[in-house]
Amino acid sequence: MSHYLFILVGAVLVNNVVLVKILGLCPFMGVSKKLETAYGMGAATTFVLTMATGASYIIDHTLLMPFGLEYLRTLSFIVTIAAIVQLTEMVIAKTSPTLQQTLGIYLPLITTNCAVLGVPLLNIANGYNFVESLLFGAGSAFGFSLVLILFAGIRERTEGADVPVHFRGVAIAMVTAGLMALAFMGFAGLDKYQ
Amino acid sequence: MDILLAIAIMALGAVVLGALLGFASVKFKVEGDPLIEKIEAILPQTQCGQCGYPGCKPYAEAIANGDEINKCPPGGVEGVQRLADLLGREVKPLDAEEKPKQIAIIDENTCIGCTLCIQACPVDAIVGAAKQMHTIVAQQCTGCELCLPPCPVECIRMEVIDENIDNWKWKYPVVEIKAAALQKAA
Amino acid sequence: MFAPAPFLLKDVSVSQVMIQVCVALIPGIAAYASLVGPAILVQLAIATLAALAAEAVMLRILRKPLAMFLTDGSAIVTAWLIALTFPPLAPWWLIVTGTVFAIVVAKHLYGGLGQNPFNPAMVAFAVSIVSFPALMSQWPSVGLQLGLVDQMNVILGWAPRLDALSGATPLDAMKTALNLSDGSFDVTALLANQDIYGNFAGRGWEWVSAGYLLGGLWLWHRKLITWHVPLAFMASLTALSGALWLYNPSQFASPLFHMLSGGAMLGAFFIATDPVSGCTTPRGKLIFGAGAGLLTYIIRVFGGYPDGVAFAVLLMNLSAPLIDLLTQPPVFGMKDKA
Amino acid sequence: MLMNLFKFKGGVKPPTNKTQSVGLPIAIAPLPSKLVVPLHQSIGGMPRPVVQAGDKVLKGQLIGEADGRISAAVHAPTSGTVVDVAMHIQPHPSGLDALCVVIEPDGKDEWIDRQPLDYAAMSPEQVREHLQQSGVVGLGGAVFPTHGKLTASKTVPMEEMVINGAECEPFITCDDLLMRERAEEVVRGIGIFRDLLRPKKVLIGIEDNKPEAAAAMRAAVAAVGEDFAVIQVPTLYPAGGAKQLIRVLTGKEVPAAKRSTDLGVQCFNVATAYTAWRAIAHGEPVVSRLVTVTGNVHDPRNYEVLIGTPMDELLKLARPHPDTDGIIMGGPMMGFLVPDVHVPVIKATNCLIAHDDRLFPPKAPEMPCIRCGACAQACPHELQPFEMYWFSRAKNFGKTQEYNIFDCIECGCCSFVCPSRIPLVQYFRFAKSEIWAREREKNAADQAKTRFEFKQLREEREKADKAEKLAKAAAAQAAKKAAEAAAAAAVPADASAEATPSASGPAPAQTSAVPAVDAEKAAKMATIEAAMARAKAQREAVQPKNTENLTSEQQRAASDIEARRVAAHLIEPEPATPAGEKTE
Amino acid sequence: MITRDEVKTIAGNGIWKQNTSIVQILGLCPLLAVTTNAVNGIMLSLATIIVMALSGVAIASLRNFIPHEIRIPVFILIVAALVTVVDLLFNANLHELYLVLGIFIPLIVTNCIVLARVEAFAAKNPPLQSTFDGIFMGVGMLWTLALLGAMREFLGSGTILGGIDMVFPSLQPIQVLPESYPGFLLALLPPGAFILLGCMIAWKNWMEARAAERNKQKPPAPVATAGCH
Amino acid sequence: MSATKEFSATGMAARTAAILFVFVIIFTGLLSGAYLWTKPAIEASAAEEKMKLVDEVLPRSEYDNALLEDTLTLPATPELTLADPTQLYRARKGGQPVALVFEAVAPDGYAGKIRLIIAIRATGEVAGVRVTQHKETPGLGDYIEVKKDKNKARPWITQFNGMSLAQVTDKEWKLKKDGGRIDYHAGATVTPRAVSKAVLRAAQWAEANRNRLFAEGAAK
Ligand SMILES: Cc1cc2nc3c(=O)[nH]c(=O)nc-3n(C[C@H](O)[C@H](O)[C@H](O)COP(=O)(O)O)c2cc1C
Ligand SMILES: Cc1cc2nc3c(=O)[nH]c(=O)nc-3n(C[C@H](O)[C@H](O)[C@H](O)COP(=O)(O)O)c2cc1C
Ligand SMILES: Cc1cc2nc3c(=O)[nH]c(=O)nc-3n(C[C@H](O)[C@H](O)[C@H](O)COP(=O)(O)O)c2cc1C
Ligand SMILES: Cc1cc2nc3c(=O)[nH]c(=O)nc-3n(C[C@H](O)[C@H](O)[C@H](O)CO)c2cc1C
Ligand code: SF4
Ligand code: SF4
Ligand code: SF4
Ligand code: SF4
Ligand code: FES
Repeated sequence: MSHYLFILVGAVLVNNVVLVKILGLCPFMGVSKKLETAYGMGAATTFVLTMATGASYIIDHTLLMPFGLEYLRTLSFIVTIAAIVQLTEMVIAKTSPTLQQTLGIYLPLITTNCAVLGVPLLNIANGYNFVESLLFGAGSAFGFSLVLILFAGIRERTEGADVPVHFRGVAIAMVTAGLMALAFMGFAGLDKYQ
Repeated sequence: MDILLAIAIMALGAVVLGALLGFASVKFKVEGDPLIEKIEAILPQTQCGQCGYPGCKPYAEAIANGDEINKCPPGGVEGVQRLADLLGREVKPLDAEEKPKQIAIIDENTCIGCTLCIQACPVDAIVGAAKQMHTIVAQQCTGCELCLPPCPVECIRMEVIDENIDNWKWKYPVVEIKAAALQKAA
Repeated sequence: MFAPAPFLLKDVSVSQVMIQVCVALIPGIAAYASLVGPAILVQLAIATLAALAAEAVMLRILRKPLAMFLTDGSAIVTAWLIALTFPPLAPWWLIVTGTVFAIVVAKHLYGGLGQNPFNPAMVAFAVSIVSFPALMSQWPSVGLQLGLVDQMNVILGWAPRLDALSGATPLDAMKTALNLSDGSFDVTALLANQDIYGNFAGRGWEWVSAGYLLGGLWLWHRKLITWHVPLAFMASLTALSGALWLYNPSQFASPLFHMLSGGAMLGAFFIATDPVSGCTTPRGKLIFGAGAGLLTYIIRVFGGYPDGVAFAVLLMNLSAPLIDLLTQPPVFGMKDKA
Repeated sequence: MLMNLFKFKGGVKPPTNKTQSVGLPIAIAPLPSKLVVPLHQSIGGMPRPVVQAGDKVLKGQLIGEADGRISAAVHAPTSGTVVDVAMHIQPHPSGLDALCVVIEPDGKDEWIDRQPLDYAAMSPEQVREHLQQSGVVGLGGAVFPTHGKLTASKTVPMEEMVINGAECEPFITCDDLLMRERAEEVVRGIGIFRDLLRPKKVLIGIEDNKPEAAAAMRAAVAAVGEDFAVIQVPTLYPAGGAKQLIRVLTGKEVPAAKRSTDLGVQCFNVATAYTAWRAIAHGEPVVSRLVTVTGNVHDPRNYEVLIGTPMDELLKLARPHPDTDGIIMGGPMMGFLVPDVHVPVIKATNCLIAHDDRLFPPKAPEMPCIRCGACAQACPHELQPFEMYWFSRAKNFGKTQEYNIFDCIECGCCSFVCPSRIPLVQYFRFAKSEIWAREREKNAADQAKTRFEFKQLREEREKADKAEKLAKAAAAQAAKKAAEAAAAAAVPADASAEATPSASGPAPAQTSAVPAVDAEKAAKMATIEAAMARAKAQREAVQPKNTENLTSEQQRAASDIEARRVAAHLIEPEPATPAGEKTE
Repeated sequence: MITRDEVKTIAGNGIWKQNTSIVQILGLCPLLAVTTNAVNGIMLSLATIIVMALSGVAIASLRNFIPHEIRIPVFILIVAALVTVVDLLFNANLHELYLVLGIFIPLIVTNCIVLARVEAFAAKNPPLQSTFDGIFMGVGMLWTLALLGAMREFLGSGTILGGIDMVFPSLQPIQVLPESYPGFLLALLPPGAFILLGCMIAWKNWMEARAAERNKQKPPAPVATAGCH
Repeated sequence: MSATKEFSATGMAARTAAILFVFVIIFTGLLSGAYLWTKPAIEASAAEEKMKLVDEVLPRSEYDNALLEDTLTLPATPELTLADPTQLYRARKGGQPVALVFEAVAPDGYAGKIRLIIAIRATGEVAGVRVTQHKETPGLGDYIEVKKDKNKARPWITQFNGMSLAQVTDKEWKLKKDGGRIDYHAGATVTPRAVSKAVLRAAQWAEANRNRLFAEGAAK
């Protein structure tokens, strides 16, 4: 039981996808200018990433591994993810205009979020079983959302700061991300009990 | 053999996903785009066409389809900023110089009442009838200057709206204070 | 002409605030100096010079008024906190690197005084311990009595860095021993048998912590800090360490040990209270302090670094804007609504 | 009476500097050489001038007529000649001009006919009307027309009426002296308000650094036989802010979004009560007020001053020291340096402070905010000034509103305590006025949009009409042509060749067929278009049309135009345009 | 076919004006993750160039057969297939490097640059142009990765060309700073990567500002746009 | 896109499925071709990678059998702190047992587990030790990795070479600081302690199980 907890907490904090595993940076940088959008992106990514880890586990274990077709992983995973994203997008657009308003513009961006493909691949590298994979996926997604939202909070504040002119915008955001990663290094070693 | 198996499995997936997607794309089709409305809400509704589109709405549509956000002079740098915020794009300098807010004034003695300017005004801010003197309702004039060219006797001019006690704004404090600080430090 | 109201101003200034923070650090510094010798004063001087130099250069580059900002005292506070958290015999270049990084990257890239989201001193500490873990974990062994000259030689790199210089801190020693012991070591035995431990915590370190406590209380009395952060910090640290200590006193040290070890006191009163990078709403401050206390314990006991204060504070720094946003106090007349 | 006092959070204690100006009794300021009376002296509509250059006026004669419900009349402060109705620089931080009536006193100071009123016999509506006509406005600083505050809420019973004699700003003592010397009239004025609002309790709050005033008021209350409670409140700036005083005396907190009557409280300044009494019992409109003249002067003192008196003339009475370099109107916390020393005293002028660098040392340069939170602790409205500052500075106005910038009463406590010496209030004013301007722009844009859409719709409809007409004409013509062609075909071919020399043999049939088909097409198109336009028009008709429901402003603008046109004899005095039609 | 000028603009855009890493701020994950030395960065960029060039051709030639609704899945399919081929090639021939670059080879698929270029360019332009575009975008990525890798390696360990032995086993990294250089480890860790990239972007902004200053009549090139989007 | 015809839902489904199908066939075919083409090379390099590791702990000159074929699957072995089954390789020369090559884990590193590959000769001597995986602090505890060790001439990890239970007593099999003979870097003693303890335990385990291990597979 505690083993599962470690996987979950580890994925959120110790091995945070963005700050430690360095995945999903483009949306992290791109959609963090405002808290509001960060919430939306976080929610959308959490949904898709969790779905993607589940789906790719099933594909890997029912279609690929039994036939020794591991080399098709990337291909089949990413196509599945793209389809999930597009389906979600269409369903949301039709069924919930409010959800569409908040999540609509982020969904298409998720296809090109490295984390969404990276986490399923890491799952396989780590040899996780289905539950572990889901937990790792959800944890990573939550970790992504968490740092995205915190980052957006800081960026909204630094927006008003008297940052040296050439550093305004993305450059200072990078520095902020660096200092965040530095802070997250404090969690290092917490997973040694895993 | 392996190849055939691989292809078969992938093809199976392709057919399933393709069918799902195709089905959904028809079943869940939606019209309209809330983004355009949001963009339009930011544009100043001057309807002047300086952006190269016939009015603000067409420009909003164009922006939604990827046009630059810096083409609306009446919106000013600030409008660009707000569009950039909305769309997550980078702020760009305005594609023209920013003008102070103006309104049109008709020289009542020269006006011959040709009604050409009435037709040009996109917001019906000009009142008057054929062969009679025209006047511009100041509150309604957006300062778009569209009435200037059609006037045959050039009796319309633009005037900058003066600052008065009612529309006066407190100024941004930093400027002088920074200057003072610098002076002091120097 | 256009002088804005109010025309009367209270007689306060940023430099007054910062100077008082420095004054409040003096009891702790005195205890520290009597424990490890004058080296710490040398380090304070090095850090101060490095901070002022870095500040001056940055102000010049960014074309900001030099005199006004050099005298505001904030760089000195940063420098002193860096000197107090680094090992007292750390080589000079380590302190200088840390300080310059703090001032240039953590402070001035964000626009300087008042605008940095991260605590500059803790950035310096974190950067240094991550980059130079070996040097950052060499603390003079207990009973190592070196004179000023010898200490200077070590700091300036003119004397070799002997093994004797590099003991672990009480906190680290405790953690290492407990982690490796397979249960054979026990806290009480450790405290009783090893001479680096005093009555409650590290030998002599109790007094340094007490000095910081004294200074911190004075700051509170002067209304430069509020009670929220220190109290929440100490309460959460005590609660967590106390719970685990009661659960297994032979494997977990007492709350007193944790309060008086490492940077806990300094952190509670001087570091987590940094107004610039911390929370500002009363509830936010409570959350900030409590979070910093919890994370400090978790990192120092279970994590990979000997003390958690720096990382805990940085982690709370990065949460601070959001915490502030979510804990806005209700304004006048809106209390029943919130 | 023993009362449980409440506390408000925050507040500051600047040195009060009040003793200087209470030593001498109120003096009547002499007639100045010229009076410049701004027409716009209260919140609300700008009064319309009812005099012209050359008119003779008597003291108290109406010169500006209230415009709309929230507006207050303006009167001639003395008898004399109107020399000008023109734009003059205002005692306003902008330093801009506004319309003023300039009066040259004739020295006689001759009143118009003053009619004391028995307000007990009048309906409340009439009393309010009379107060408006007498130009009674709040003299506590906000100059809100008092009649507008004298209607109780229909749903909430009026519990307490708070009378503001706190006078919390340093230096100012005019209310103090008023209460000391004219307590009885103040109390009687309060009586009028009480009778109009019918509160359960009347609480008179006076800061505890004015014991003489409190004593005088107590005596007057007893003398008049009222049951008003005179309560000394702790001296803490801004205890005189209406919301703070209400909080201290009643424990109620009035949020920014609500009026105090919604909570069953109302607040008036003591001087307001005094002028109300004068207006009712003596028939005297507001033509003068008490002004504290203090600061860098030899003889700080309170004067009863005619509205319109140039400030430099008033200041001279108190003999300013030679190093005086400006005049602050109002107190040192909320006042402002007047843009020109000749600007007139207005109803809002409670104090003039001669400014010099000794009393008010120049501020050290602004440093960045260190988020120390001192301002938040000092803010009586429990705001987060540094957040509001941070976002005002970055011009992120949406955020400032999230931090409730519009709850700020601009009291200046935050600026007072700030160790970085940031002119916080200044940033807030800047942000507020930008937000207001934006609001105006937004409204204008919305209006422009509806007008534009309406115009487009109209044009489309016209086009459709035209097309329909054209199509009809074309169809008719085609029919005619077809008939002709048929006729032509009927006649022998050579004749047809003669009739249409250009056409070749088989041409007639073709020519007749082509237009027929075209016309048919055009007619069909036109009907479709017309139908579509109708449908659209119907759809649109559900939405409000901009030409109806015009605001009074627009109507006025239109009618102004109309009037001018009539004046220019360019049109008959009858509506000539569609817009005009609708507005008439 | 393709004119010299066209090549020039495409190259200019790819290498500087629309540089993926420091202007478009795309493809950050490999940019930051693999650049612990220059060689890693260069090799991953080469892999990316191959994928981009090939996918450019493939998509530009097939663009007319791909229906709009499923263009993204199809694009991704093509890119993923090409990436897997490259992955297999690395695995077969540069096994050690393959282990170092690890997950980032398959992740070329989601590298926003690839899809962004495919969407923004290849789907609208003829094959030859698209190939050039892919190559030059890749070159832009290559030099930034190489520079960032070199800086990190130099600061972090005082060497250059670390990891060269994985490509050319006969070569060895060069120790530039003295052996006693303690190594500023931060540079090799994620925080250092972020901060140094921030500095590179600021440097680019500075260059642009200086260039704009120099010839004011020329309009400034677009400033960094954040995000794939 | 050009004005697409309106399709019914099922029609559209069929259409997209067909198009996707075609693309998938083409590109999966391509991919599979590439796979088949590179497969031998990939397998070779995987084997080479394994051999490279083994080569580091045991010189090839010492044995002559096909090492990678002479394997045994070790079940989870608590003595070596192995939680999962691993492979053990047996080196023989002329059919005579030469050495065992196997994995072991030091559980108590500073930042978690340290994975080792260890070769122990039939004589009980340690032939070589290498670290395959660890999370020790960069710059402090990572000198146990040959690559990160600044002492290139004689990396720290090589000092186990040649040690055996016969020569070195348990007491000596410790850090110098703890009274043993093993060197360490100042300021980082946790890591070397963990490694040396693990090597000692591995040697003891090999001593105890050697005969069984060499015999087991040979019978089959
Ligand atoms: C904020 C802060 C304050 C510190 N103050 C002290 C202190 O007063 N006394 C002390 O022994 N160590 C202090 N330290 C050092 C740490 O507690 C810790 O012992 C040291 O960084 C690691 O040393 P080690 O590796 O030898 O255990 C401080 C560290 C931090 C982050
Ligand atoms: C900060 C602040 C301080 C004030 N101080 C006083 C004061 O001391 N005395 C006063 O009568 N009104 C003061 N006012 C004005 C009151 O808020 C309020 O407008 C007034 O008491 C209402 O009475 P009136 O309408 O009769 O003027 C102050 C307002 C503010 C915002
Ligand atoms: C950030 C940090 C990381 C450390 N990492 C390691 C490590 O990986 N391996 C190690 O043996 N010691 C490490 N240490 C040092 C231990 O905390 C401990 O001080 C040391 O092993 C005790 O050695 P000593 O007996 O020589 O004093 C680290 C210390 C710090 C501050
Ligand atoms: C109570 C108090 C605590 C402070 N703590 C710190 C600190 O922990 N680290 C630091 O760099 N500066 C500290 N400062 C100084 C100053 O706020 C800091 O340098 C700013 O972060 C620079 O913008 C402190 C100042 C005060 C008033
Ligand atoms: S330039 Fe601006 S205001 Fe003018 S039409 Fe275009 S969008 Fe509207
Ligand atoms: S009056 Fe002239 S300037 Fe004003 S809105 Fe109409 S057309 Fe534009
Ligand atoms: S001026 Fe506004 S923000 Fe400042 S203390 Fe007064 S109410 Fe609060
Ligand atoms: S008092 Fe001044 S420095 Fe302190 S938080 Fe407020 S604005 Fe900032
Ligand atoms: S490269 Fe763009 S998200 Fe990873």
